[in-house]
Amino acid sequence: MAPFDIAVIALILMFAPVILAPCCAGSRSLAIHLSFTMTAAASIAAVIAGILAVQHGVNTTAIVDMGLPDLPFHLRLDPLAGFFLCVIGLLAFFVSIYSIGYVKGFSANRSIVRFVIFYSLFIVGMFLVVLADDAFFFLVAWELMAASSYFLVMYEDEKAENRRAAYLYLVIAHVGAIAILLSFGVMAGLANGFESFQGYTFASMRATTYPLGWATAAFFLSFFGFAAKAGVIPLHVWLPEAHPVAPSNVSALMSGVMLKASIYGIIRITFDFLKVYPWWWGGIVLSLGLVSAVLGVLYALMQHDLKRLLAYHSVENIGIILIGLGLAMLFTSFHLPVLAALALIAALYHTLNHAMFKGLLFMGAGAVLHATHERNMEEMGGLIHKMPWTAVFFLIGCVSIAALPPFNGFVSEWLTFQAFLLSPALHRPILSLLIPLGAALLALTGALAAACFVKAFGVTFLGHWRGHASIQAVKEVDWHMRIGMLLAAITCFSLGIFPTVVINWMDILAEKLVGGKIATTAGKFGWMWLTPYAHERASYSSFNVFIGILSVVLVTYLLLHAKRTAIRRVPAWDCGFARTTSRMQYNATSFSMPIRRIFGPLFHIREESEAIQPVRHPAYPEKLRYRLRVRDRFWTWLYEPIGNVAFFVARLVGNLQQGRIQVYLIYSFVTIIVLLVFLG
Amino acid sequence: MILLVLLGISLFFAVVLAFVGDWRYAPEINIAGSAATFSAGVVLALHVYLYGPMMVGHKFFFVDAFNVYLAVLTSFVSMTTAIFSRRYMRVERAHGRVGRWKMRFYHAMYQLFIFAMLLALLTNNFGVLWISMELATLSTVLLVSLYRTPTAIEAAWKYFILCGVGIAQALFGTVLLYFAAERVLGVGGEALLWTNLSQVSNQLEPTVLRLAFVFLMVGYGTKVGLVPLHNWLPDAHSEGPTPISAVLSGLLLNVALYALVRCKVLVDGSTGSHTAGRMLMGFGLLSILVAAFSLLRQKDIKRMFSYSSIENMGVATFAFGIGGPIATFGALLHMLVHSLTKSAIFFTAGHASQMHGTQEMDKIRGLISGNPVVGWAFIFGAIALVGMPPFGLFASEFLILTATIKDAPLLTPLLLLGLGVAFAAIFRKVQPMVAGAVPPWQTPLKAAHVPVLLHMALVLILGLYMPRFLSDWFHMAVGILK
Amino acid sequence: MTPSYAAQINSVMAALILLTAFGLLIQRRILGLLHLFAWQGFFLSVSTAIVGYVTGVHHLFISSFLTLTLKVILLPYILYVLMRKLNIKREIESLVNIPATMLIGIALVIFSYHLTSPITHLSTLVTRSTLAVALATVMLGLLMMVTRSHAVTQIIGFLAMENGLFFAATSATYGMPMVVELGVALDLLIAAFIFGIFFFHISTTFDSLDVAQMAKLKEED
Amino acid sequence: MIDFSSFMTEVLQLLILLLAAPAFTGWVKTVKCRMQGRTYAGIFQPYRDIAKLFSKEVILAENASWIFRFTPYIVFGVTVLIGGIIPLVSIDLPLADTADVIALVMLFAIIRFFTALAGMDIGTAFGGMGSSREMTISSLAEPAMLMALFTASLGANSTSLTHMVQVMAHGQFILRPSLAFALLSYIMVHLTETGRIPVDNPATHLELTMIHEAMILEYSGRHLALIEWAGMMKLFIYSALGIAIFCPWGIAATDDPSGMLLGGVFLTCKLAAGGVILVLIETGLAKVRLFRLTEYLGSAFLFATLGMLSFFILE
Repeated sequence: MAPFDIAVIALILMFAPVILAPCCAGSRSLAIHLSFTMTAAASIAAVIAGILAVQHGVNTTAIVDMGLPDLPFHLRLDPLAGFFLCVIGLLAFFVSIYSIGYVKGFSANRSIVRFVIFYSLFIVGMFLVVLADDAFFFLVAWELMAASSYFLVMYEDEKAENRRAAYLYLVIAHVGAIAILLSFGVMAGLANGFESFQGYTFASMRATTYPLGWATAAFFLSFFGFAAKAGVIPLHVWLPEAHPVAPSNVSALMSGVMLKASIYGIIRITFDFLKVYPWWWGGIVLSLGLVSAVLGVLYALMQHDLKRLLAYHSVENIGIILIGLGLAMLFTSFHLPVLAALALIAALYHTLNHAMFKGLLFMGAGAVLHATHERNMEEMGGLIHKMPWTAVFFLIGCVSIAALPPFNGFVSEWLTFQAFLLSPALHRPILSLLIPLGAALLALTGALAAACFVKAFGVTFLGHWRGHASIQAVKEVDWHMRIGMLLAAITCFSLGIFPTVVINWMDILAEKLVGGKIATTAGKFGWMWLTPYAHERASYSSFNVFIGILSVVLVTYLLLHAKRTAIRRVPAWDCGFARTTSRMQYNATSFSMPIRRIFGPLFHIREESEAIQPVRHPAYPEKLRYRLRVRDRFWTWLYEPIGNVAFFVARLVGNLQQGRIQVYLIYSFVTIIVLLVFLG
Repeated sequence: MILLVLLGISLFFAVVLAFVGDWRYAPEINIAGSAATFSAGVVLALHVYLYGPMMVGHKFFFVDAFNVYLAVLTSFVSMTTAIFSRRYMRVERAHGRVGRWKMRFYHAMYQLFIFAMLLALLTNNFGVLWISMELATLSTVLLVSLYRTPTAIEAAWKYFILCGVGIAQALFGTVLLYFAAERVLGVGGEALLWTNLSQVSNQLEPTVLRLAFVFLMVGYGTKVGLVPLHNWLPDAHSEGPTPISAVLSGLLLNVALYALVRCKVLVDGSTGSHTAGRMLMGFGLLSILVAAFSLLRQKDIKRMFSYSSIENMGVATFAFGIGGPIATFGALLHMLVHSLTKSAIFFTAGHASQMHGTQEMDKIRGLISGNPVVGWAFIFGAIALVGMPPFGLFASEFLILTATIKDAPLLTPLLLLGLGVAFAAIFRKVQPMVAGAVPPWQTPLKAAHVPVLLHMALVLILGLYMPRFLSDWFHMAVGILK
Repeated sequence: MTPSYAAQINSVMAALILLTAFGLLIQRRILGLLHLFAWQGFFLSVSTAIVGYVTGVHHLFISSFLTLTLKVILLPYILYVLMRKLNIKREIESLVNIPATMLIGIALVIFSYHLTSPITHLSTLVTRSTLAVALATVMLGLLMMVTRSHAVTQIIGFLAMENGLFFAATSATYGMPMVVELGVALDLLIAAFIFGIFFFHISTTFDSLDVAQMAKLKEED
Repeated sequence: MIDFSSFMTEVLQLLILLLAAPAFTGWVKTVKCRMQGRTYAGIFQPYRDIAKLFSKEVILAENASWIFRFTPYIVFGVTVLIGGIIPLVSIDLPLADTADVIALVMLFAIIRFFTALAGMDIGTAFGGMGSSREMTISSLAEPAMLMALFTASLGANSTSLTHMVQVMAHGQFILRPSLAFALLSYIMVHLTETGRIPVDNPATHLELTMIHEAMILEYSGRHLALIEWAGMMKLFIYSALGIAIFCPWGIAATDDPSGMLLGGVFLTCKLAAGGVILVLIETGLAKVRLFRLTEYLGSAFLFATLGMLSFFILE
């Protein structure tokens, strides 16, 4: 069966719950099981379709006779689409399994049908975005994705913060969508057959060569639109608002794959339609990526809401992906296809990895939320004893996102580093000077990310329980959710261990888009060695790393446990300090305090502490109240001014309508006179 | 023949209802009348679709693709509105806001209004076009002030005076047009017929037509509600009974725009330049921006959506101004879907305000929990209205925007700004109304679901699967307006 | 009577119409306004009749008759009755002081002359020179509506504009086609009834016909 | 497939690492005591410490999770693996290609990551403080470190360690100003990473001077032994890595015994010298306040960057 047919099956299966769920609305559990089983099946189908499409480099097109009569819906499955189809499907599969358990936990007065419908529509939208092959259909799919995710964010609509977040999200997304629309307009206008609606098809956009000015307009319009959706700083503010309040399985999808849809869009337009461009485009993309990466992780460090923290990390990782894309664009504009291929592969690989581990982390956070009904890390701690499975999976997620070998996050970041280090090949001294600094920033990002996830895992799962509610109520989540997380964890691990296999698989993308392949198997022993550029340039074998560590650990363990040795459990020593309570632990805020001090100027910090009881001695107050508020600077820099200006203008415009009919008559009078003067 | 029937029905029912309009089955009669009109309209449309344009009654009526689709739309929306007004006016009557005489008057005028609009659409004569436009205004003036509240009377008075003055300008323009036409086509009724004028438009005296268009623009522009001639519109559309707001926003604006476009074609044909088009673009853009920003500070639900009518009419006007097949196609589609969506929105808004006993948006809450159909229809209507797929307005705005960036790229930032602000403004208000828990002051209500759902379904279909014959129509119309 | 005479008489009528238009602009007393308005209508109908007589366009007689009945007799009478019924106060202050209004009016006349001169050159009709006056009358009517904040004066201004339009039709094209003339007259009639009703509503709701107090509906705060 | 001799080289190298590391630590301590005019326990004291710890029983805090018990093994394992990658006496190592310098840095990150987690596991104030500070410092140290390594790698334009050694030691000799800068910043980072600057002092358990120590405060018995041993190896490895990158002369290109013997001799001398330099700098530099750290590591980063600039400008 051809990949495209499988993809179609996936679409149909994915859409089915929209109709079926209302039918079995009577039985809650039936609705849940049926719908999510179907979505899971659909996702698997999508994964298969995607894998095959990339494997065989298929290029199937189809036309659905819908939409405008002269502009029917064009679909196309090519390797790029296939790759993203695979990414989306993979995570959607895990999340669907997970959702069976998670959705059961919703309070009984919530409509399951409503959730299921928008959930399916959301994934269908994402599938269609990558499959669409004309501007109109693309935008329909794009906005379908946006709108349905909006309703999912709004799902618990009685909470004001959800409504606010959803509103912010939809506005930014829609403004972005209009920008994308305009960029398509530019390209369609230059493509031939505009008058006959044919210019709107991607085929004719692909066939056109664009003058530089228009190309620039198209690129930056679309980049703005996609960046708004991807949460690139400074357009990121909706992201940390919307992702935490959405149901966790949805946030997993939004953060894991919806953001990737915009990466897809950028790649599609840049490498597929425009093809040729000056180097400074890449420069801009690269620097935006760096800014997002560093600021994203720094803001993440300041959060104590687990899901908010993860959301800011999505900003960071999108930044890393953009770094790869920017480098790829730079190399392309200097006609270095192989290096461009390296950078592009790095970006795509990170796209895949981020989908996996961010999905995993959000599922883990969801599990914690499910068990403790709490998002605030300051109220958690010691969960590893209550939720061992979740702890393991979450730890794997942390290790992956912190880019530690041998897990997958490291591979893509390492590739990005390699791409950075190859920048001296650019025949621009200034570039080869500046770009390694970017590498340093990337290193900073990585290290901060590690810090952040030590904090996330340590505060949430380790130490003592900080919450006010009793920890006895906390239970490990059910097996659906565990399986969902387990699969994601396994994927993270295997993507880390067998990068060469994956890269061989997706090398065709680079070949099609930037016209270069990276010889990944130049190493001595084939798949074991990842040698992106040349064997003596750099090499990495995560397999060896894993085996090496494993063997040493085993050997030492066996040696040390040769004879039975007892372990005595005692209260913690803690330098002999007695009576340590759980409030004395380091918590999220105190953990990030040094970094807050060091990077202070980047945040909008309000910190106040007061002694709120009669103090005997100023040095030893009975009780202190400490308040800390760390805000995103971009609110005050960008968004509040925009809002104020808008309302100011609105007030001015309001003066037009000031109630007195004479004035209105004067308007029309003056209008006539003016028109007559100018045209009469 | 069928055409005369089409016109006759509504006139006839107007007379009938003038006598029995307060009878308890009057609403059903009203529905029946509009339904009959609608079916006649469909037949006429089929006729045109099969046999092409036609002229009836000594060239007095002329039907082509452009006006027939508007005629069908008008009769359709008037039918659904009649269905809606059955439930709505019953509640109003129960609240004692309208009495027997008012019901009579309401029903009679409703049909008369439809008659006026159909006449305006179908006539071939610019003079008659003017007359019926004036008639449409006059027939609705007193409906706006139906509730006799001070604000209602104020709104009606402004509507009356401003539109009267405007339309007077249009008459002067028509005189000038006649003056120019006479010198080509000779004295007599022939000289004001669109069919003749459109053929000789290139021989008409440019200076005169340019002057004429200024007056026509101001005249009909006032009725389209183009900034800065729009001031009557928010008042009139928000103070009248909701069915009237629906047809005013959904239909009358279209008819006025139709008149304007016909004139524009003549003028540009004669001057051979793009003067009139540019004028339309200017007015359209101004309307979009002003309306968008005015939306931000609305408190009254119907007032807000009247402003959005100004905005959407601005979009359509702008698109007609651009010209060219894509933009014109988009504009025609936009007129269609906007009137469907906007009337649907007004239906739901009307029910919402009845449920809460107020039009203040801050008091309207928890619609989805209160009345799911109304709530969902409302939010989806809003989504459609702000131009999000998969609804029809997205298709039209898509075409219009892409055409804009091709033909007038420098205006796109302004357009982007306008649409963005409008989106943010409308959603800012709509979202809290649908979401959340049911407030204590909300009262349950037997809502008229059929019209709302019908309209939303149509808008959805037009966005996802536009039928071939419709696009053929549009292409024909585009050919006419070239 | 030869066309030249007719043209002269017509010009005289035009002059009188313009005069009455200015009269309406400056007249304070409503009764005076009514008389002036009636006179304007009368001159209009006379000029229409003459043009009809000279050029032999016979439906102009009908339109002249319509003007006579409607604008000279019916509308002034209705307004008069309403005035009596609603005992409207005699004097109405203008928002702009009279001299300024006059100046603006003059400017408008010049402007409309400037506008119509290219057209009148094209025209071959005996009445062509009066088109400027027609346009001026329209403008003046509008100006009157702007400067007076009273329902009745606004209506009168509106009707004056209508006069201007009829005059324009006559002078530019020997009148519009018959059906149009009739239709316009019909609309005018309906309008008359509507503003009649309105006067009642307004005066009962606001207990005066001063429209300045109808300014509740507005955006600014 | 790996031939036997290079496999033997690998084994030999691991043995050197495991056995010589404590001696090196002892040597550093001895020199340090000398500097500070204290009496010293001889360079073999570390062996005794480790042996003692191994023989002691393990005492665990009640709420210690598996992470706490698992960490020592991870730390030890990763350290040994790193030791197997960097060339000590010969570059003909089968494992050498397993990781280039960037990967090495990240491997060190694993150790740090798990140590920090272990620090937070018990839920004491000290542990958390240690982890927090450790992660902060390292997040600033890592960019500097990578910059230094980049600069060094530019010459060989390769990040693979063996290849870098090959180019420098066995290619023709070029004097590189960039390397001087890189070396300087490398040493500064080295001092921070091995817990000597800014406030850390491996010798004491004072709250103010604990970072690394604070995290492993609760360890005992063999767990502590493994961690200590790994720490010693870390010191050894950092020095050896510095040597391999900045003055690799003497490291054998092949695995013939004579060359390796020579390499061994070279290594010993270089390490001895390196230890002295290390102590000189450590005792020379005053401890700085934690938040002065930015200046310290900032300047390290600056030197590395200068090195890179000078590479592009001068070379």
